[in-house]
Amino acid sequence: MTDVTASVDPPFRLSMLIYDRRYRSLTFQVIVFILVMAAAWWLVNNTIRNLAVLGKDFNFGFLFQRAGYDIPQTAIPYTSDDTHLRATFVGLLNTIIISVLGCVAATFLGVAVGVARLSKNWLFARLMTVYVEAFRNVPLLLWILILYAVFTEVMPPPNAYRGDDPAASMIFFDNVALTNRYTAIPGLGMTNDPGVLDLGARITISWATIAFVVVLVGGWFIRRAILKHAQAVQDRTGLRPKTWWKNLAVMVLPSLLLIFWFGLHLEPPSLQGFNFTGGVNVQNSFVALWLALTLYTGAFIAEIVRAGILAVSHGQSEAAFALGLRPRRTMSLVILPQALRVIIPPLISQYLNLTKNSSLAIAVGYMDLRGTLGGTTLNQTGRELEAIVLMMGIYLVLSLLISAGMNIFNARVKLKER
Amino acid sequence: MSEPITREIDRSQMQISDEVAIEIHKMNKWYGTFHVLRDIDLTVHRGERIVIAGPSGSGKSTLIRCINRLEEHQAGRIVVDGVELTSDIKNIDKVRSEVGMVFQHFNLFPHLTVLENCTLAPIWVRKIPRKQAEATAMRYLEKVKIPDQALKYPGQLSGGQQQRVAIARSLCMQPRIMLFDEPTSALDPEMIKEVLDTMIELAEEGMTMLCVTHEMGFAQAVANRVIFMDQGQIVEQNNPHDFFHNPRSERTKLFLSQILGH
Amino acid sequence: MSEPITREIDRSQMQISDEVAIEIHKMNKWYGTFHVLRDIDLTVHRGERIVIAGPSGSGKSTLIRCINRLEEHQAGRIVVDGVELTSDIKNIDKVRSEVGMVFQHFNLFPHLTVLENCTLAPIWVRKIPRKQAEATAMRYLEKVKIPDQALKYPGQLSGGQQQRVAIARSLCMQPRIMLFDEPTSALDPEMIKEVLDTMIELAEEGMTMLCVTHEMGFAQAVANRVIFMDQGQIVEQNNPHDFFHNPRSERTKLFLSQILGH
Amino acid sequence: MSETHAQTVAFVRDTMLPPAPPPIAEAGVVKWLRENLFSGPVNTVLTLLALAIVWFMLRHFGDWFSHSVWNADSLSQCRQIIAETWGEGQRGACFAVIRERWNQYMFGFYPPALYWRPTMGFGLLFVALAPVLFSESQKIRRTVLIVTTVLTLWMMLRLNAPGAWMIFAAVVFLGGLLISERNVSWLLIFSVLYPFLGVWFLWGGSLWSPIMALAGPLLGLLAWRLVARFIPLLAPVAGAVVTFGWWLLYSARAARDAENLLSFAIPFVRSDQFGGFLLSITIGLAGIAMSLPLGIILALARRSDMFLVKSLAVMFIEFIRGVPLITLLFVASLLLNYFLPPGTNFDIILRVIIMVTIFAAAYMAEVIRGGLAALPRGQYEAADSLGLDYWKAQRLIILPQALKISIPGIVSTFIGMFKDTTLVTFVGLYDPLKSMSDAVRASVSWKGIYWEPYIFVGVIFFIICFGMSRYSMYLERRLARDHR
Amino acid sequence: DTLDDVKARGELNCGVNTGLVGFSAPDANGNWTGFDVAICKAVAAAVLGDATKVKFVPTTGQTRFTALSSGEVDLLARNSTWSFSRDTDLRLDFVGVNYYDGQGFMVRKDLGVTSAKELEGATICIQTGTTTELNLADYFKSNNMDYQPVSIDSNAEGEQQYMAGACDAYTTDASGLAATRAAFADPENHIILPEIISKEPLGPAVRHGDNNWGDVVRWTLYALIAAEEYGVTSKNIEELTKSSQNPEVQRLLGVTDNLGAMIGLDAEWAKRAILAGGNYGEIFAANIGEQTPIGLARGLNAQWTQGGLMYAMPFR
Ligand SMILES: Nc1ncnc2c1ncn2[C@@H]1O[C@H](COP(=O)(O)OP(=O)(O)OP(=O)(O)O)[C@@H](O)[C@H]1O
Ligand SMILES: Nc1ncnc2c1ncn2[C@@H]1O[C@H](COP(=O)(O)OP(=O)(O)OP(=O)(O)O)[C@@H](O)[C@H]1O
Ligand SMILES: NC(=O)CC[C@H](N)C(=O)O
Ligand SMILES: [Mg+2]
Ligand SMILES: [Mg+2]
Repeated sequence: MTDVTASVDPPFRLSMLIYDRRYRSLTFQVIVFILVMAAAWWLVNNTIRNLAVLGKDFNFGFLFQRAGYDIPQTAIPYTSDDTHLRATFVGLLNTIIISVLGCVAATFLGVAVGVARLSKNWLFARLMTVYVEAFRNVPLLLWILILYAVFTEVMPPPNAYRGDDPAASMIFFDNVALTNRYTAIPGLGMTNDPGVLDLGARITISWATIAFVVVLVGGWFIRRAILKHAQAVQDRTGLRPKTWWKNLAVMVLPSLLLIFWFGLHLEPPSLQGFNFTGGVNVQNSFVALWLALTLYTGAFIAEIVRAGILAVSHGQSEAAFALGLRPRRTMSLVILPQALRVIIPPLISQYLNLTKNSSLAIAVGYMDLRGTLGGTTLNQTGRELEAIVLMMGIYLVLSLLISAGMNIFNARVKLKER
Repeated sequence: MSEPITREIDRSQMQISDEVAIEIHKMNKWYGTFHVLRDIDLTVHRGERIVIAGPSGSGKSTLIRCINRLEEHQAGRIVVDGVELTSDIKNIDKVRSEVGMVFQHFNLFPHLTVLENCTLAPIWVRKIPRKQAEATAMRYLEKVKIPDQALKYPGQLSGGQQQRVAIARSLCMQPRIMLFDEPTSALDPEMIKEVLDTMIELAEEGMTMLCVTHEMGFAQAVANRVIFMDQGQIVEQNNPHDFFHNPRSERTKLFLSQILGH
Repeated sequence: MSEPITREIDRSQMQISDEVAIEIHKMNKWYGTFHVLRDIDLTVHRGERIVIAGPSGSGKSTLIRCINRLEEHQAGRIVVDGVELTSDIKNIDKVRSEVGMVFQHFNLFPHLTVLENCTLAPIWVRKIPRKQAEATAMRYLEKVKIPDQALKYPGQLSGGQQQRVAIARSLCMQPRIMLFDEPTSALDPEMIKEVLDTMIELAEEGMTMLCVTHEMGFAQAVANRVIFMDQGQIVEQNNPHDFFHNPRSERTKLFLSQILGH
Repeated sequence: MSETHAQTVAFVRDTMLPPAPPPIAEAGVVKWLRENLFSGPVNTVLTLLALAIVWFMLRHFGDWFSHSVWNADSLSQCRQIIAETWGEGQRGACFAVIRERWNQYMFGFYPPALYWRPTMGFGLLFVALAPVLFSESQKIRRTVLIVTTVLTLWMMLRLNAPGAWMIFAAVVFLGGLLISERNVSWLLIFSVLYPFLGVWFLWGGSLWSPIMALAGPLLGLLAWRLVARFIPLLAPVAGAVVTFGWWLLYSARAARDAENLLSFAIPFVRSDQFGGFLLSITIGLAGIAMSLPLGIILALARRSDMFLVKSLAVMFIEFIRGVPLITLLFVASLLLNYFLPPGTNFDIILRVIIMVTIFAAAYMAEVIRGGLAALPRGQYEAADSLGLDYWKAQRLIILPQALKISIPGIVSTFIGMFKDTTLVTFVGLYDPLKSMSDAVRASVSWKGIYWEPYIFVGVIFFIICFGMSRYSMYLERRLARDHR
Repeated sequence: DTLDDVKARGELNCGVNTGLVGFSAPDANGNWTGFDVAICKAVAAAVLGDATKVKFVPTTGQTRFTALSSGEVDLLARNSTWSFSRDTDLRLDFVGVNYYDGQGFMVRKDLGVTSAKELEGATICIQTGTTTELNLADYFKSNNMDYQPVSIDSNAEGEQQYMAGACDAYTTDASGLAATRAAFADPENHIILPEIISKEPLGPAVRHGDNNWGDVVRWTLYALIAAEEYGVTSKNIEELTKSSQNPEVQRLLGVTDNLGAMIGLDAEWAKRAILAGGNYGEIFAANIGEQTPIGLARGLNAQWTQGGLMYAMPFR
């Protein structure tokens, strides 16, 4: 390296804090830091003083007290004797359940509608436009309330199914009853029950469930191997072996076997006393919320999908056609891989929105995290500061997890440019 | 804009057979009620190199795209390599795998490498083993002088290089006819030459070519015939020399004065 | 590519004073660990017109941007018009209002009209009344021969016109030194001449100019000195005649053969 | 070249063919139907499906809508009218509830005698917006202004506005119209004053409060100017400190003193009397007006190269975007008092507005950041090389372009925020959707009415949001046409 | 100190139910009326001299206590039960009881249920964040019965769910049930089951440690009750001020002794409180008594002299 003479910097003067680029930003940051710290100190100090005035403390001990209230729909066993912590966990699980189911359904709906809006069929495309605009321009809360009202006001009460000449009848071969409280669906019974795996804290998983998960995951890996093999054969001979029936077999056969093995069957619900029993009663609050979230988010996803497909220029499909690729292959080999890059990031932020919007469960009394920790627990214990801080923290973690996933994805599919 | 064509083409080597490659008969096309192509009659023999010129909007692109069935014609016949273009999917597939097309804006697939761009159609349409497809692709990439870029993505190449990849991609399907739609008009001047050189080389090898272009140097150097279109009709057909030096129609004269004058 | 320069410049009129406009002394710059500029020593006198040439990536743009403090140098000194460039904001501001810069991609402000582009800095930086700023701007727009486009938006102009607006915009700040970074390389050939003509006119008026360009015709016509850079170093400095006809360094020879040969 | 080939023989067309009409299958209804509805089996199925959906909708809701009643005092009366008009057992919509509770849906519990005040405030809003939203087209501006003038004055008349205020409104409207014809940028002064005026019209009280509040920014500007003379860098900080300091410490006291000296007050209306669309629109507009500047600052901070500033901005934005709005509203209603000095208690609507603003600003910041990132680097460099400093470059060069690019995103953030104003129901405010409809249903006469209020509120929201999104599309198109 | 705050503000912030006919509900013009509302008005009259200087803050079962402890309301008069944990852990101070209540169940007549014991497996609507929610869980647990709770946020929602048949039974304070039923179009088709499963002493609450203010509210409440005991009504109060010979009445009405000064008010504070809506009995009769659609009998809420539990501490 050549020898370097440092430029003769003038000695430090105070005015350089402001006029020198290097120090200026430092000065500014120090000022900002001091201001922020002062503000934070002010807030914390106020809080401490306010708590003192009220004679309260900041203490999460309440989480270990008896909750005392019941929750309509829980994913893990829960009674009023459990702690607030468990109630919180039940709520969190409910939040996660509705979010995941909502995201899955909204994705399917959104993709279908997004593609349909591009359809050449004038009427259908118009209809989809109406759907999308209607849902995008009206508050989600309204849709939640309306759908909930549809269920409570339009569906018959369970006792309408009673008697020799009932006013309502079950659908799907007497397997499903739509009522104004819940949708009663068949439960799963096993003649050959393999028992349960106890995870402690009264959380159990049926071995049957585990078996199914193992079989499905295993099937998925085998399917990947089959596809890989098909690819290899194609690379070698140019002809791609048909894989769909193998895939189907791998994915479906083992499950069928398991079903026979465990003697899995449906146990249809029946009306007993006031309500249906024997099956699973899915609360209307859940169904309405799920439907509303799905329809609302689906409308946004449809727009994203449409924009994503439109973002792939027309020339791409023309080039593919000109090369002799069929429309279906063009879609899978040329359009979709490109569209996905455009679609996925906003799609994930829709997932984020959906998760956050699920907190509107309060409007229909679905007990999610906000309903348990941020609702009843908060109120019964009077620990609003702790409960809200904890609740926000949990939502924040959920969101950060989702966006972390998004960043990883983005980094992977970035188009290489000059 | 027209760069001088550096290499003078050796026309003696190029054979035009009597075999008919494309036959278009009284073909008409409308966009809605707008009559874009009117009574087009054109016969292209194997090995011919035809340049199509004409003012903007005269239907040049549409004509060329009809030959590839990227657009549908509504009346008349188009027979490519003995196959008539109807709505029959099999015919369309056959024609498309015989006819290569190069677009103005290259239309490379940005998510695939150059090599993958070139092997995609051979593998999925012609069902050629990957190894073999890659070997072919490399051969054509060498031909267009960018074998070293094979593993890059299109976005990493210059315009001229991209257009050459596009040509290589079409060639990989080993077409018997090549269509070019203004292949150089989106390129910077210094890149035009690279692409024209590649096209001239193709011409020398006897490829049947239809080329929409405003590169008059190119037309004079390689074309057997120049077709002049206006308002959806073929107004004049001639050999390049006569076309440029002795145009007969008024419209052609006007057009040439605009193109060459500037 | 190089269009012939039409107007031969009258060098006798151009005076080079003894006054130093820019002095660069043992200047070094790194991007991270990459040493872009190495021990640059350069003295530019008032009224000099210097052309900087060199292969791509040799650091020409970086050098010129350092003079305007768009990039920071890490060692050595740069003194522009008697003001040393340090991190001191006041110095930077002073230098920037003395030094005009024209970019390869014009960088006009698309949301402002041509006139607004030209008056923006005078009004907000020099605090000149709008009326007066507009009058000055019109004068310079006339100089670059597009007074009639004053109320259009940049997007409505051709590339050559845009570059001339960019030059006028710089001139409106009445700089004593002008820096050009490949001002013609993004232009279509027919527009290059317009811009070069404008630059030649500026040169005739005795503006101190540093110009990165590959237009060798221009260099021969107006430069007092040609500087050849490679790998971040000044490899050769010479008057244009000797530079082109009698290059001393091997690298210069190689470079010239590439530039002029093609 | 072999001249033997027939095809090389020159061909010249002497007469040009005239355009011919397309074959039947290529034009008219037949073609349209064929291409758009029945072009293939899949398409045909889709068409039938769509028709089925439309038919289903009509069958199930058609009669309900067509049997609507607009004039009744209670649900039972309405049902009776339906039974009488269309026969026993017929269903029908009782939109009479909207008619009867119209005022409540619009104004909440705002004192009826003062309805003219929000009305006038809303009308004047358009004068304030004219130079911002309709700045480019004289014609649109004129139409908008004339229509609002006439409508507002007419409604004020109907709402029994006092004569003095009628004259005031008329003067402002006509003045606005005049200025807008002459030199619309002068109206910007009114736009700046409007927020203070608007607040005063809505809440009432002493005129001195808005005046003293307005004094805050003015003093801030003064401080900025003064400090800028010596230490330009600190000037914005000084300005902000003075402004907020004034607001927090002196504004209220000064207003009180001034009021004692020279009283000028109109009746005060408490926040809890706000409700319905008045509440939604108040929160929405305030949120829109404040979230944009805040979002810009956040976006600039996030793109700053100062590590601390940047990380603070990132933390703030990600935190706000990571939690549901509803939890922020809870913070506003339940926790804010913990964070403020003991004994402070400030208006719940203001608190909600602040939270909604912060929430929207975080989203806005991301939208604007996208716009900033889309600007080529050359724009920054050109500004630098002309000697513009950071703030001038941002204000004159960067932001105007970045904001233009971001218009669609900005507007959809606005729409989202406006829709989210319905969530204030969870902190006990009377939003038009849930609280107001619950209140309506709580009354004996309208107990049991569900669909009509929801549909009504939904339609209003739809009109506003859809209008906003269409306007943004129009704006986008127009801006794209310009400068090209 | 809340008393000073209220005086300085010139307005009382009073937390009330979002809507429970008879206890607190806004009419179409946003005017609040009801049994709880009357307490707020009486306190406002006592402290500020004007019964209309009240800002009513509607609160749900979930938000009420936070509203109080965060200082958003000065006083919570929202049919809230005085319970141990609320009084201690939640840092509230219940100043007295204005209605002795108990939790009951309401069902449709055609359901054929006559006792809460028959509700095995039923779906029950329950407001979250209430004592009734906890009682319900305990009751069914101790009776070894199952039920399906439907969580609702406000009485309005409970009403909607119940009327739509989405729950078989609606449970809350018996007074709330009566009020809810009274608002139905067909009250006769609904019955309130005989079981009362808990004690629900409802009363106004203030923040813990806010003793002066607590005294003001407590003694305002007692003033209303005592007024009924001594036959002081809003009608005869002026007259009694002049003529009454009963020393306790004289003290109450500020004729002799200045009790008001002891709690930071003027002498006539109680008089104004009584004038605001009448004495306890008048308030009861006007809002929820047997002459109203709600039709609650005095029962436990009769004066102690009448065999009830209403017992004002002596004014001395
Ligand atoms: N999809 C379409 N729908 C309707 N009209 C079209 C469509 N595509 C092209 N046209 C019209 O058809 C005419 C011929 O278009 P074409 O692209 O073939 O012209 P061209 O000769 O290639 O012109 P250019 O030199 O500009 O490419 C033009 O007037 C054009 O506007
Ligand atoms: N911001 C940067 N960070 C890192 N490296 C850079 C940066 N800008 C330029 N470089 C590198 O510095 C070297 C000199 O760049 P410079 O732009 O000055 O070259 P140049 O001579 O102007 O080339 P060209 O003729 O292509 O414009 C190049 O190798 C370039 O890759
Ligand atoms: N239903 C209610 O809103 C109140 C219920 C009960 N009195 C409680 O305080 O919790
Ligand atoms: Mg074309
Ligand atoms: Mg460069």
